[in-house]
Amino acid sequence: MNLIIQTLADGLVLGGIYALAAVGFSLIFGVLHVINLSHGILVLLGAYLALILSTTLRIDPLLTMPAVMAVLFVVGYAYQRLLIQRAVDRSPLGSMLLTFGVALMLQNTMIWVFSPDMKSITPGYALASFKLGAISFDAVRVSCLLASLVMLCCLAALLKFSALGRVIRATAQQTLAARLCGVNVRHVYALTFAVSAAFAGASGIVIGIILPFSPADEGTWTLNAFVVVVLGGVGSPAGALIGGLLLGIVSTLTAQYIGPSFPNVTMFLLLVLLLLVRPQGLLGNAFAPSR
Amino acid sequence: MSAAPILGVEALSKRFRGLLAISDVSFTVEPGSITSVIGPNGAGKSTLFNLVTGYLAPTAGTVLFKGHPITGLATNRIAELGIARAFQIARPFRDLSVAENVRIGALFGKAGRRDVVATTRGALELAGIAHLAEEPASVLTVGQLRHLEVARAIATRADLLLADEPCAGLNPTETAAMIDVLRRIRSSGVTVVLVEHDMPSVMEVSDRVLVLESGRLIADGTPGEVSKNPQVIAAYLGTPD
Amino acid sequence: MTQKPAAFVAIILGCAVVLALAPLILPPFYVRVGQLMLYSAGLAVAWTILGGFAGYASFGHAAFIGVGAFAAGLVEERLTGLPPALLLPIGMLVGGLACAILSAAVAYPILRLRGTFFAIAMLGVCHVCAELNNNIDVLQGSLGLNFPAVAPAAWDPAVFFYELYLAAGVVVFLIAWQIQRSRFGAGLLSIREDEDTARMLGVPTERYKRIAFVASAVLTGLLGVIYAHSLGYITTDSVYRDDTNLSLIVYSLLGGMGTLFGPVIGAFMLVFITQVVLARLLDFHLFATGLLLVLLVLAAPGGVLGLVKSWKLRRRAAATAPAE
Amino acid sequence: MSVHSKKATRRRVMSALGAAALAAPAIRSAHAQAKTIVFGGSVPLTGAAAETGLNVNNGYITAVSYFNDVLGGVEIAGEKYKLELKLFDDASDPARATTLIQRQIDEGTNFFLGSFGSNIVLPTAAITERAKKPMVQTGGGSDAIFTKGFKYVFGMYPRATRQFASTAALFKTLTPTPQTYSVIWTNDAFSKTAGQGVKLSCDAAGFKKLDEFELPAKPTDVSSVLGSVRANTPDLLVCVMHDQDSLLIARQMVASNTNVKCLFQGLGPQLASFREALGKYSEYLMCSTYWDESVPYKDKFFGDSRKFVEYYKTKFTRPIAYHTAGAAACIETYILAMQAAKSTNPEAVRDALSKADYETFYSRIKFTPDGDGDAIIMGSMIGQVQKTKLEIVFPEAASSAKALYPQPTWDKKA
Repeated sequence: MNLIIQTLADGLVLGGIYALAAVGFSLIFGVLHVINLSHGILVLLGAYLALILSTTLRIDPLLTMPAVMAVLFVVGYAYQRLLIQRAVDRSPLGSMLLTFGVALMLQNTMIWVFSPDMKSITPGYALASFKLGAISFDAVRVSCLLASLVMLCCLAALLKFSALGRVIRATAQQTLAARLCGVNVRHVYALTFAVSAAFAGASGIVIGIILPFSPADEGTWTLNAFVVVVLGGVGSPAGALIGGLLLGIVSTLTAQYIGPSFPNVTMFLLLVLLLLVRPQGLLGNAFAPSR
Repeated sequence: MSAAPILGVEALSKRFRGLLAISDVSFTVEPGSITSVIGPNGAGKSTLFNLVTGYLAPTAGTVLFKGHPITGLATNRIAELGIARAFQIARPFRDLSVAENVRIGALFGKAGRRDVVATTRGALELAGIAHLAEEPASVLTVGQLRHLEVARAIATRADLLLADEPCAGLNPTETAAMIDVLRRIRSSGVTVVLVEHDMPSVMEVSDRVLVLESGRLIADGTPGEVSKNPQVIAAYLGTPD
Repeated sequence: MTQKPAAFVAIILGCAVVLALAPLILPPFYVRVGQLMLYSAGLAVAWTILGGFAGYASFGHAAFIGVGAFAAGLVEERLTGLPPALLLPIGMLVGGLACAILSAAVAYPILRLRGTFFAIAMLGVCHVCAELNNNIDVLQGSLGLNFPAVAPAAWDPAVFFYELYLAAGVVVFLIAWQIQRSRFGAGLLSIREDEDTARMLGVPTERYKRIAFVASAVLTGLLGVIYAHSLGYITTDSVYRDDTNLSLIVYSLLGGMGTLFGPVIGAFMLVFITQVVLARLLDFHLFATGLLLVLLVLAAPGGVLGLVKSWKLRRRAAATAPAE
Repeated sequence: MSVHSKKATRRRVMSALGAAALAAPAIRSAHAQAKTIVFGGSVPLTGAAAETGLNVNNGYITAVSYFNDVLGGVEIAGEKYKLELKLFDDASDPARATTLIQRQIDEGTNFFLGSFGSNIVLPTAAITERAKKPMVQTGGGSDAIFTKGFKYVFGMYPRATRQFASTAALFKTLTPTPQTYSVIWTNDAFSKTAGQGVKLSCDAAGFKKLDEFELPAKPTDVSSVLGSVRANTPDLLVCVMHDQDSLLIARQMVASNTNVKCLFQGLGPQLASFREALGKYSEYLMCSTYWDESVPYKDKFFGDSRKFVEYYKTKFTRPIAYHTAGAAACIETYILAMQAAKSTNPEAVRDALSKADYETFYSRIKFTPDGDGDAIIMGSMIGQVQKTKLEIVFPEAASSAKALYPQPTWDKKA
């Protein structure tokens, strides 16, 4: 009994982190209809920035979050205005290919700048753990989970209550109508991208604390985001959370009860099955025009 | 009333989540006629078309084509039997030329032997767009697209053409041209069923008019009979209390 | 579109003969590059039967390379007594069959998805196949699988596989060409343009999509079998590659999506650029390839054939403008 | 954080641009210069194996520049030769690797250095084999490479299934003698074969296996495996996987307080970065190491390991890894074989390599008839982290400290 609870607890922790890592991808997919294959790069960029900041300033890596998010916000805005915007109205394949090209360039650049080595961010409490009843938790993983949940809530609130959130939602649902109402759609797209990049960066910090990372990992995080979004549904933090948690729990359950090397199999089987049953994801598209 | 009906609808009903869109509708269509289905917005005209062409499955009732039930068949099977449909909002294959669009209809559509080249040319001429054959479909005007839609449907060599508001949004000249095309289609031996809003053109072209209101058939007769029917007048003008 | 079929086949076979003789004068490196070009072009054309003609852009066709290769290898491993000349045809039969079964099995559910979701689901299929192949020990995905040397002793294996890829490529190309000009091809085209309308016109869309999917998968699998033999030893990482999944889309985009020659042009160009022009960039080639893709999307979204077409249109417009 | 200095990065970019300009598809003359020995081959500098690729590449560069700049070239049969490297990035893609290796053969390259990953090494080796050019490599350990009857391929390590003979021998010397072991490997060709090797060697040495676990090729969470380890605790826990995965396991073991008497990690603790990341918790961890700065071998060219490392440090700021030394030793082995053969004819060099019995700063070099490293002479040494340093504890001939066993529990190390 303890084993299954422990497994579920581990899955939830992992799932929260997956969710944060995917939410930016989901937002871009929902609003711009662009599959951002450079998403994993943005995640890693967050991790590297946090590593540099936390070791040079000697502060807790989680405290670097505002700075990292600010940098990535700017990067995301510029990236969208300068590159993505030029392909966004063409076929989805075109914009997808564009982001892939950028991912290759940036991966190569990261290898030059940061070396291809595995890095890890080690906060002071990296190896601490605590017990709740018979269930033990890594302090790091739990603090990262909490950080993830807080960030997801922030994003949900931003989308729901702020003026920016309203404009983003309006643009996603009725691009033409929004344009007619005087919304600068390009600006909104770029802001969406910027927000997405900022949250990708935030997730990079969390991931960097929990797992070793190297430039070659970018594909993994893009793919994970993909799966989470398809499972949960497009465009909303809630969808990302559902998808992330589902993925996390399925991964740990499979690892425990089927075999440690099978989580990827079940993850993709789940992906294919869910696509067939509910192509719109469990929570559907947050921005789908109402019928 | 000598020939067997080409289309028979028997006690057809369609329910969308409790809303009865089509309620116990029955009628028949004689071969070689132009029959119009009219009714106020939301009366269920398009739903009726969707049921006949297999796009939607009925909740109850049967659709007979040439005496055989076709309810529940896949859309493409129904097309193979010889029913074609022209959409109100034209859906051309935008990347293809006008002739290529029509050729797809000629290649598929009703089962059996065919001369694809001759059928394509015939349909283009019948619809009056032979001069546009090599243009890409993406450059046509709304009126030309309607003709393309009809030409492609005719090219399937269908025996029954269901045309969904072919005159909606057209100016009087274009409307007249379209009515002319529909007449020529009937002369070529194809039965036509129209959904139409434009009353003058309905009255001008139809042999028979069916009136739907709130999913029910409230009148069925010649244009003259129907236009005098008090129920129809009430449905269109509203009942004075 | 209007050229005579016999003339077209003659031209293609003529080109094939020229290409077949090329190894006589080409240095071995260019024979290898040619090998890779022909292999990639074959894959790209096989992909385009589904992705280009029917508009179902698959993001997981490497699944069929892998399944074909491993199915063939596992069977051949158990037939070591047979002469090598027999093993390759047997392997291709087995690999093609395995791909046919796999694709037929997933076709019905997966082809209900459209656009991006179909692409992602195929990626999922590819990863499931790769992971199973990697994790089930009898399939030898992680330890690796040896392939018998099938090239006749008198032949340089590089030339042998070059000719094999050429033959396979020509076959795939002619099949795709036959499909494109047939009624079936017109049906696929109408599916790409508007599936609902196509069905309304009597196109048996479900059946056509399934046939296109299986044909595309089987041809991809056959090329995978040849590829595995040319390497001699493969692990899961050798064949189930995400960069292959992506390249197949890139080839069509680069050359011209939905056309027959586009994927061939795209594959030849990209292989030449990455393997010959950029190959010496020791730790720079990834960046250069990425830059190339970015420039491609920004400058020529319709691919090479798209550029040609828009140039022709412009010229026609220029020619007719004064008359009006 | 940058490991390369800015200047170095700029130089690489400039040289890459220069290469792009020159990379027109003309075939360069086969012999660039008289009296130059060219070493060809590929390294993975991008993709998943990029970290090892960089270490290997640095090793090659160190050796070549030492021979050229410090020794002024090498003398073979009375003639002075300069060395030259011509490597390309294969990005771990076999199609790319096989195509580009052919270009080097065409261009007259006679001596090859191997890539990383058996699925790359084997197809490229098949090509060099056919061209009758030798390949001395550090990156392909799979048994498949050495059981195909290739005559021109040499590996600097024993084949995968033989790599743990020395480890099991060490376990036998510990007191009190351990009884049980469990083994964890990741699902890639290298680690999986090594896992089979661990089982073969440990079973042969009489240890009882409690459990075996296979992790995915890139694990992200091992809590479930550690739960099973706590439930059924062995004396020895052997993990064979790449460095980063070892770190993940160690960190999660500490966090979940999963204790064993001896944690042996095939790769990981030999890296300074690994020891730094774990801090005090890295104490007592054991690992395989094929080489360490402190090994006692004498070397004709470099003198010994320490001098090699000194020279390396004048060229690179990157911490040295055993792959770097192994790569440098590949080139040195070639030179020794050429001097023994008194020739730079590739077939003569191959014959000399097959008879090699040299001592280098790296280790003694002796190949089996199949081409892989001799399991005893070129097998791994065992290192243990003691007072933040990696000490060699086995074999005795090379050891710098005595193995400590059993290790205290994690909470006592804090």
